[in-house]
Amino acid sequence: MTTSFRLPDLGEGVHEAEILALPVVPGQAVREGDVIMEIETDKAAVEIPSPYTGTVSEILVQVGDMVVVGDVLITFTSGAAEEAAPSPIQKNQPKAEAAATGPEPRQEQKQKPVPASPSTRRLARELGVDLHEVSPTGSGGIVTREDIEAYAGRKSIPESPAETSKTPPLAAPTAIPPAPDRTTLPDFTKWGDIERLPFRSIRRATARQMTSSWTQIPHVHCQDNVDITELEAFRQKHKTEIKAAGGRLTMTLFAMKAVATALKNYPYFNASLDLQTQEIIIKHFFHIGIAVDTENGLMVPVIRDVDRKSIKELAIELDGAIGRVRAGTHSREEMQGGTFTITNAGALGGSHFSAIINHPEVAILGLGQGRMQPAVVTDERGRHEIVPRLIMPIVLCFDHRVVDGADAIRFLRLVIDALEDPDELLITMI
Amino acid sequence: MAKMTMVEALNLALRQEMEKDDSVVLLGQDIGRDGGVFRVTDHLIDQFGSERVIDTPLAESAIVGMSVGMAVYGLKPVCEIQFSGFSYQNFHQLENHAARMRWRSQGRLNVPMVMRAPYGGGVRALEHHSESREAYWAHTPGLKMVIPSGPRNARALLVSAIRDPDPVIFYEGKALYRAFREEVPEEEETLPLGKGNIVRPGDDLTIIAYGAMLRPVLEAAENLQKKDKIEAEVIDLLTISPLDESLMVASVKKTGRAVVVHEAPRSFGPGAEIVARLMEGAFYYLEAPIERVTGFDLIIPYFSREKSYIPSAERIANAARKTLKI
Amino acid sequence: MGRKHLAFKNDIDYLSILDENNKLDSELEPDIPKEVHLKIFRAMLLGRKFDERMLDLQRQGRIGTFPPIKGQEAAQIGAVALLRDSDWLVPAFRETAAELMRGRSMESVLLYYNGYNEGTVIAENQRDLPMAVPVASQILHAVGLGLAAKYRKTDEVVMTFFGDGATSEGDFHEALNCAAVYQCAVVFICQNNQWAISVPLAKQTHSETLAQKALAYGMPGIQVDGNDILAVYAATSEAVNRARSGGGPTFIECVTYRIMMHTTADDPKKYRSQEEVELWKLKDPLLRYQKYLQKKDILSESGYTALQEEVKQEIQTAIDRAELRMKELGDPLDMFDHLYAELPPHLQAQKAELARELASRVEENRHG
Amino acid sequence: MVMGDMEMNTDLLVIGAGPGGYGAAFRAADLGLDVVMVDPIPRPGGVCLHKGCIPSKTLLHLTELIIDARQAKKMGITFAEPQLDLAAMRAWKKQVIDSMADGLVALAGQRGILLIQGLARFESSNTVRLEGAEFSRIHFKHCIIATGSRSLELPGIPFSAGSRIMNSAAALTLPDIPKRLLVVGGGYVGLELGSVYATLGSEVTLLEREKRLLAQVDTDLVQPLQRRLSGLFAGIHLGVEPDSMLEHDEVVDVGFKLDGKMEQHCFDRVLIAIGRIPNSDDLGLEHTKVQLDNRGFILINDQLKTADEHLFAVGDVAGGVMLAHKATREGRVAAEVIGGRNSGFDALAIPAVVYTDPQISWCGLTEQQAIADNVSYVTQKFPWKYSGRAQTMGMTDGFTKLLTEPKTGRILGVGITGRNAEGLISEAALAIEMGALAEDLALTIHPHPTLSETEAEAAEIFQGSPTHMMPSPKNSV
Repeated sequence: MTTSFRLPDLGEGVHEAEILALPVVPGQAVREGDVIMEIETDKAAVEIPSPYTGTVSEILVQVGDMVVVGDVLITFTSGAAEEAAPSPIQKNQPKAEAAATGPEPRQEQKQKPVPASPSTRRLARELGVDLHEVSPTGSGGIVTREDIEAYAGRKSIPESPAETSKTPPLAAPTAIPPAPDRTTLPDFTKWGDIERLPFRSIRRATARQMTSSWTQIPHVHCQDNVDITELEAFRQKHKTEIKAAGGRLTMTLFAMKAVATALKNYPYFNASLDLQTQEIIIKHFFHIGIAVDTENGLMVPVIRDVDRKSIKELAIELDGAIGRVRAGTHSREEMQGGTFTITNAGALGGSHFSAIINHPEVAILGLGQGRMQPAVVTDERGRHEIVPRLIMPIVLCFDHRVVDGADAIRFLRLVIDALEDPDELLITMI
Repeated sequence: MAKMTMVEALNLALRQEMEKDDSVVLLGQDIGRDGGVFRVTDHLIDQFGSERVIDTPLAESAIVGMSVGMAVYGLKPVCEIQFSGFSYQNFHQLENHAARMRWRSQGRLNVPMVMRAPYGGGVRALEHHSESREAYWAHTPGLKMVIPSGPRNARALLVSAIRDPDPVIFYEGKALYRAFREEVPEEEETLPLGKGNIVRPGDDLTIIAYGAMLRPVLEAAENLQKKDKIEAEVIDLLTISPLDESLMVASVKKTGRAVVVHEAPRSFGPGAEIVARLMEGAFYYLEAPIERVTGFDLIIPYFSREKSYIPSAERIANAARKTLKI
Repeated sequence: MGRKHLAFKNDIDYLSILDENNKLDSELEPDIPKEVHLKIFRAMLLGRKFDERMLDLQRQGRIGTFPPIKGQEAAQIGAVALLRDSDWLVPAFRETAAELMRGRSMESVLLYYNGYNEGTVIAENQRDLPMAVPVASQILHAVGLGLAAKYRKTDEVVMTFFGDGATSEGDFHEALNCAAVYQCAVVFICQNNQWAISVPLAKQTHSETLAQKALAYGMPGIQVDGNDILAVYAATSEAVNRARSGGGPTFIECVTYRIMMHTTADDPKKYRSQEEVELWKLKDPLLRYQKYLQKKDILSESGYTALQEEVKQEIQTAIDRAELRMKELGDPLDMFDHLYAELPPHLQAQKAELARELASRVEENRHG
Repeated sequence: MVMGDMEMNTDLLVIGAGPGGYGAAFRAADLGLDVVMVDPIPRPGGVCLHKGCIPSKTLLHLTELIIDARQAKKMGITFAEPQLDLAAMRAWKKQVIDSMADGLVALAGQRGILLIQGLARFESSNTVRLEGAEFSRIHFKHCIIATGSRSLELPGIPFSAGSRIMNSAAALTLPDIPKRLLVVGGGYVGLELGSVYATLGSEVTLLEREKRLLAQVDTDLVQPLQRRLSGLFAGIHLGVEPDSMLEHDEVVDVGFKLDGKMEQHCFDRVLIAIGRIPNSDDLGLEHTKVQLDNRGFILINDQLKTADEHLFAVGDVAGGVMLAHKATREGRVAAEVIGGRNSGFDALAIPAVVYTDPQISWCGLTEQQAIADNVSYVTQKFPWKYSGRAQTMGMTDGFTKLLTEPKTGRILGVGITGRNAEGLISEAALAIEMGALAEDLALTIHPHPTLSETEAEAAEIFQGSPTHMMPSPKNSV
């Protein structure tokens, strides 16, 4: 019999992908685990291993296609009865329905029935558990309710279609309906040559993410300046040894540490808002995303447990991450799980700007370029004088639904103090 | 609550009103033994006898003319014209008398009658059986024009119509008679005449319709939501005259766009009045010209072609898209 | 098989008791109490005098167009005289005399012909319908009333008037047919005054009589000399008694004549000869009745003069009151009243619109 | 309707109001679906209630009384020969049917299900056209086809009302008690109705083309019944089928070969009970994507879904064993699937009962099936002559048989022959569905004296030590 391979649910709200490569051809025999295609999702490029052993009978997609979870990509001729995608997704996909053929014969004669009570069998069916896979604990090899539940617990099971259809995935970007585009664009060719490029994958993901964030979250921006004269001196002093260790000592690193400390003091900045349950989710881990500009567009690798790592460790880890995202060799996982994001426009020469929160996070910190500026300094005797200092613009954008301005100021103050006084920073780091 | 077709719901309304009030009498062709050609009065003669469920000679003018007399006497006649296509033979009785008695007698006499008639196409009926001419009655001062869109509101509106002190023309969409069933409570339910309903809230545009057109309109609204992410607000007028102007205007002020749908021919049809009211009430809020999706200015064709004449969900959805393009 | 004459349970009679030469058929003479005679005569006289006076008023431009009734007094009063207060009268538009006898005020008549809605108001105690202009349409209302009265199990009788022209209308047919089918208590009084505006009876129908149409509906029908008050009275009392006792409807054709024009806006000379009119003037119902009463010593010479004076006065007071009333009436905004039990929003808006316009008019007048 | 077509829209249309149909309709309504059910018979119940199971069991109950009364003679009580009042018997049967049918009408009404009398034919995968109903057309989101089956005719001999050649439905109307009745077909219908008429006084001859009765039942289970019937029937001819059949006003002439030579026999009536065929031919299924097998059964998967995604089929028309209780379950499963539940038909044991005297019932695996599929099994047989209860009733020629898995003793199938086998089989069905072991059955205390003990004792045989018979040395422990 033929089996269709559908784009599996890759989790994390990923619902579509672009086909990057198709190393197999119709008629080709593949073994389970062989790479049959390479796809790029919103989050990363992934290689897809074949779930079956069999022969490729038909390839229904081409390189460059955008495909949606549940779409049939390749069909195999094999003995495999099971379909790749769990049934709920097929249900939501008209294409899948179309692909489905006539009724298969009744199961009865297929395999020897597994001993289990009718109610147990019903439970198994609803949890999508194949009784043959479950190891029985009942007398004389009878499968019990508990066996099913245990098995289901191990392998995370999609809910039955009845439930899934009820609860729309609010967190998923798709949940935000883009306002109907009522503006028809003029014909630009009237004024000169144009080029039409596909609006897809990372570009599109960014667009969707930003739209949802901007339309959903009431943003508030706190601008300020940081006197990083001392910190810069400190950086110059230590950057060679860090370089030796295989990292780059950047302002971003100091900001990460300062932010980690601030997040500990103000946990509401390390949170997410769950509108469905009407709850604020406070995260007890501090994974900070760093906005990286790549040729494919904006990418945000996440550095885990910033609070528990030394500047040096972070420097090395961050440098590696940046290298991977620019090369496109990063994994999906390292792009996930951030609790706060830092974006540093300084390197590119940007100064004052505002940033959009990386939903579902609740705040983002932006750093501008440090420039020598005249500053008024007051000495201990209270005398003022104007001296050149290295001043860095800094901006904190936060979700006013979750935190208030006062806290934001305090949060920002904490960060600024840390950055203005390296010793302070070093102390809080410990 | 029991599930009922519109036919059963109307029957329930008549039965309960007759039980409550002995001044309610029915008259019309074939409404007795036969229970009406659509069975709306089925079995009422068994319960109330031929003095209250009166089979009349084949004479539309007599049915309405006698109703006027009975109403003046103090009864509440509910007469059935077998098909609205034949109600032109009693036009003058409504226009010259039913609509004017209260006014001519300066309130001394009134005509609390209801004229029920099936209207509209979509059931592959023969000619003269599929017209939608509600505009005639809506255009006649002194009459009220009511058109329900489903079993439950049909029942509630008929009860209100019977109790209304003025003559009410009550059109029943043939296509709705048995089209679907709804929970209709046994206990009494009424709906105020002259008040419409928002049956589906939305922000992108307002679709105004009534009677049998509600079904294609709601289907269109679904498709607009699914395919175009367009949220259409749907207004079910329920009463064509007097119009629920404030409801329509408020909605269009909110959405800025409107599509008006009816089965009746376009020119001088209810849509013309509805659009005019919207221009008067919401002109400065409009973001696009108002669209009308209606029957064409033709005699409704014999049934092999009627599907193309009657507004379809697709035509309605396209009109909606058109208003949103601007 | 074969062919045979079909007999119907009803035949069509012609009834005349007091002919134009005042010959009396005492066999058939109805026994009418003195006071009733006087009541009837007074009503006929009032009808005649009021009609004449209205014509003057119209000529003076003090009222608008109206349809005179002159010559049809007996055909109307002879019939309504038999109604009780609990009975119903459903008139057409040329039954002013009958309406007055039923209690309609002369003011209301004057108001109506002066273009005031108040002119179709029915008095609280009165069970009549306002006059109906669309020919024959009112006949069905009478049947409806009869059907209702039957459902309520009362002995009320409904009497409806219409002209010879109305018998060509569909509603006439539908009404008589339904009344017969339901056997309700309706008396149909046809004022056969020979002319429907310019169309003579001969062009209205090819039947020898209008009364015979009753046969087709299976109801009794009779043709009477409509200018013979005794004949109209006798035939109607028979019909009313039949109806009241559950015997069903009757159709009475009163053969009379429209001495005057259709309405004051019409010129009969255009379509009928003066000779014909003169011929009918000789059959005048009022004069005939007056002689009869005098011969029976019910009405004395002096009594007649007094009565004339009384009636004249009554009319004058009515006219004065009407003209006074008209000064009070006439707020245009009243036109919005009584269309519906409750004025719907769009009409409230329109009423306000008119109010504003009127206000501004007043302004203009003040300034210029 | 005088003018035009009345159309109706519904979530679920159920065609056929038999046990499959109303099972589906009721379940669907309980799941909140808008349901319309169409059937040519005014009240629900289908063949089962109106001309099948229920009327036949009503008659079989009466004949059982007669049999017991006769049986009582050797126990010391003698009844007079029964007086038959056919009219009264028909009335009794009608009253039973009416009360059940009215009950179903009420249940449908309370669930808001619309019952329409009429014939439905598909116009497309979403619409049917109705014949003889107030509605002309129904549009549906899903449809469950539960049109059941009808009696198979002998080639060239169509059934007609009032004919002396009857199908089971006609025979159940009890037109008269024919002196000589020929029953063609040794399936359960032929045997049940044959017994009824034989007990009521007909001289019954039975022809079965197979070499044995009740072909699908294990031979050992049939033996006791066959012994009994050979006494009750005038003749049972196996491997014989009618070659000619000619109906006259008073009689039917039938020709068939007995041991090679053609014979002509004369009967007052003939009952044809040679099987049933699915009602799938006149449904307009050609306008849908539904696929049929070569015998006309609708192809479905274990969710009762046909090849057409909108259409489901349950009961006889969908093949499998043609039994009411199987149809009902299928109907409920189909309704649940349509209602969005992840349901499926996975019954291991569909019990079957032959209501003859003695009765035969079985469920799960049969021996002949086990052999066919070469499933390894062992049997435990407990003869009823060892059952106290059977003794008290004088019903000792019967037995209870278990088929068990050799190693574990898991119960795979059960067969019972004897009085009240109908009541005993349910415990067996439960045991199989629960995946119970012979031990479970043996350790479950059964009341004494009852026939149910025979199941426990059969299970004890597997344990190697039955109480009321001697263990056979080989599997004693």
